[in-house]
Amino acid sequence: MLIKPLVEALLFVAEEPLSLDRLAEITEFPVQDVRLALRELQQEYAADDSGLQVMEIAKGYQLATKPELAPVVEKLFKGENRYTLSQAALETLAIIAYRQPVTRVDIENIRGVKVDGVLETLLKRRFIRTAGRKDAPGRPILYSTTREFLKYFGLKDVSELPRSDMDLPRERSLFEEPGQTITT
Amino acid sequence: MLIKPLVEALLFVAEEPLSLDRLAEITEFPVQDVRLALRELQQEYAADDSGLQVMEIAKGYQLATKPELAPVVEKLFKGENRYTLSQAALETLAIIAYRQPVTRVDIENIRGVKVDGVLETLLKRRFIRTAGRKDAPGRPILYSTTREFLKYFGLKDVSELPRSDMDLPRERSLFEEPGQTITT
Amino acid sequence: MDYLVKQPAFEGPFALLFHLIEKAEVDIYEISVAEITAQYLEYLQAMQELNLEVASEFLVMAATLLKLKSKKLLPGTFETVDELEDAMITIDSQEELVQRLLEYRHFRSVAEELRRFEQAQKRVFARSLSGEKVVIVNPEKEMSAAGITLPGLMQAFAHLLADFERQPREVNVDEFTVKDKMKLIMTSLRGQSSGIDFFSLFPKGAGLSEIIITFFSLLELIRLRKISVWQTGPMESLLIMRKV
Repeated sequence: MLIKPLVEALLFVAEEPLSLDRLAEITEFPVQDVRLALRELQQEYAADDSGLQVMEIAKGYQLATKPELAPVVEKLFKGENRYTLSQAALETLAIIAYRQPVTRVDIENIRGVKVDGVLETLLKRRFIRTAGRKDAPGRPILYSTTREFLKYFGLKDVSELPRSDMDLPRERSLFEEPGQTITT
Repeated sequence: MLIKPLVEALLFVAEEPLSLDRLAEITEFPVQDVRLALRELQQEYAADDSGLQVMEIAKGYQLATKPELAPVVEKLFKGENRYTLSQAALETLAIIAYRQPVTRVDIENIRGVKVDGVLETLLKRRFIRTAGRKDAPGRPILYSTTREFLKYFGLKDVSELPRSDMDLPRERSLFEEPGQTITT
Repeated sequence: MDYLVKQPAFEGPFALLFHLIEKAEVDIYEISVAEITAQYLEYLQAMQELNLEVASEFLVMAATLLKLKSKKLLPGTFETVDELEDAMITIDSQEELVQRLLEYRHFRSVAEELRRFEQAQKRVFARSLSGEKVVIVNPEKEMSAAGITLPGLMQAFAHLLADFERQPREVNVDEFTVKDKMKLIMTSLRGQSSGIDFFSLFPKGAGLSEIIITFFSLLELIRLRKISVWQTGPMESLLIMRKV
């Protein structure tokens, strides 16, 4: 078997970048030959009439599409709306993610600013949802993050996440005003 | 933007085989141009010094590695269970592919054995799907093959399966109970 | 300990019949019901002697064959109510048996063809996007992060928080913003071509808010493809790298 087609096929199917050593190991070709094949592939794909490129990334090589084609290629994935969240929204989300369920007042105590508007946006964007009411004076609404939130950050499988480990015991909150108790 | 690199990039990123129409829609190029680009790509990749190929599969086009490289490419997937289907599954699929839409009883009549378990597995694996109910006593569920079925076997279309004289027209079936009408 | 071999040698009665006919080298059209019945029963008996589980379908077929055989011997006397009527195999004549066998043979050959397709397709690999691969390279906004294993990242984060639990607490005024942290991370990555360790981004004694903000800054930087996160193995440490 020729080395270049092998390297091409391997870069194509690999789930992650492949290092020179790994490529040499799998193909059973000397590292120099692999390096040469990679260089050839890199040059070939660099041509304008190719839509792909050989990327060097994290000490490995990987096939990927050319950046200038992104506007069209992305259309394949249309519907996956990806816009950037505002700074305020991010910080609010961070607090909700690790403190959920959490009240608006709790969030405002941490961020030091009003968050009504941000919460509304996040609710509309379905990054957060209401999660009942807190057993405290005024019975304030509690907020939690959603699946949509996980998707946005590419956190694919909720169940895989070490949720419980990350949740700090709520009574040890550092962000509450002294004397304010949290009973959820 | 040029059409060929675009098509190449799209085939590369797509999770499913892409049809001519879909490619034309996304690239906003006429179908003829897309077809030409596909043919060029097919020829280029067919060269011995390329490790990939443009496959025509499940009514669409897809990039894949060349079969002769399998012994090496497989090494990347070592340990992964590349299962093969059982004889029972294959026979059942063969019947569904030819006779679709078809009921469980029809399949059991041909195979002479119960197929509940096999059907369940095939449904789970998405090789078959339910396709309504037959207009007959008990209104039994009808089954058809899916795109996933075509993809698994590398078929463009069900019609690619070997035709044979033995494929009796459904209305001439000798094996139905008398009085049972088949209206599909 | 005795056990039943669950897997019969034949998928079903037709498969067995088919095998017997092939072995006898007779044309399906010219089978002798008497002969094939005898062989069939012989085989079933052998199966039972070997303690193999004989599925009911095989027995139904045996009964059907016996019925056909008797019909031949005593024509016209077997048109009575048939106790096998509800069974899967209802075959009333040799002609029908032949048709059933032909039909079965056809699908058997299609199944063989499918097996060939399956084997051919097994030698061909398409990309599966299950992993976190670089799909589209777009400096502006990216589809997915490269190389990162998010569960791994989350795990690392969980460790951080666990460590934090063990450390003496210190109330920290919330002076970090995601924006600042993002800038800070990018600065510390400058010139570090081989990346920096995930944990080094979280200074000892950092407050909870700083940890959380830092983590979120990382997530956002990954999402914006300013950085990538690498893990060489499931239990290895995470490397943060600036993207070029």
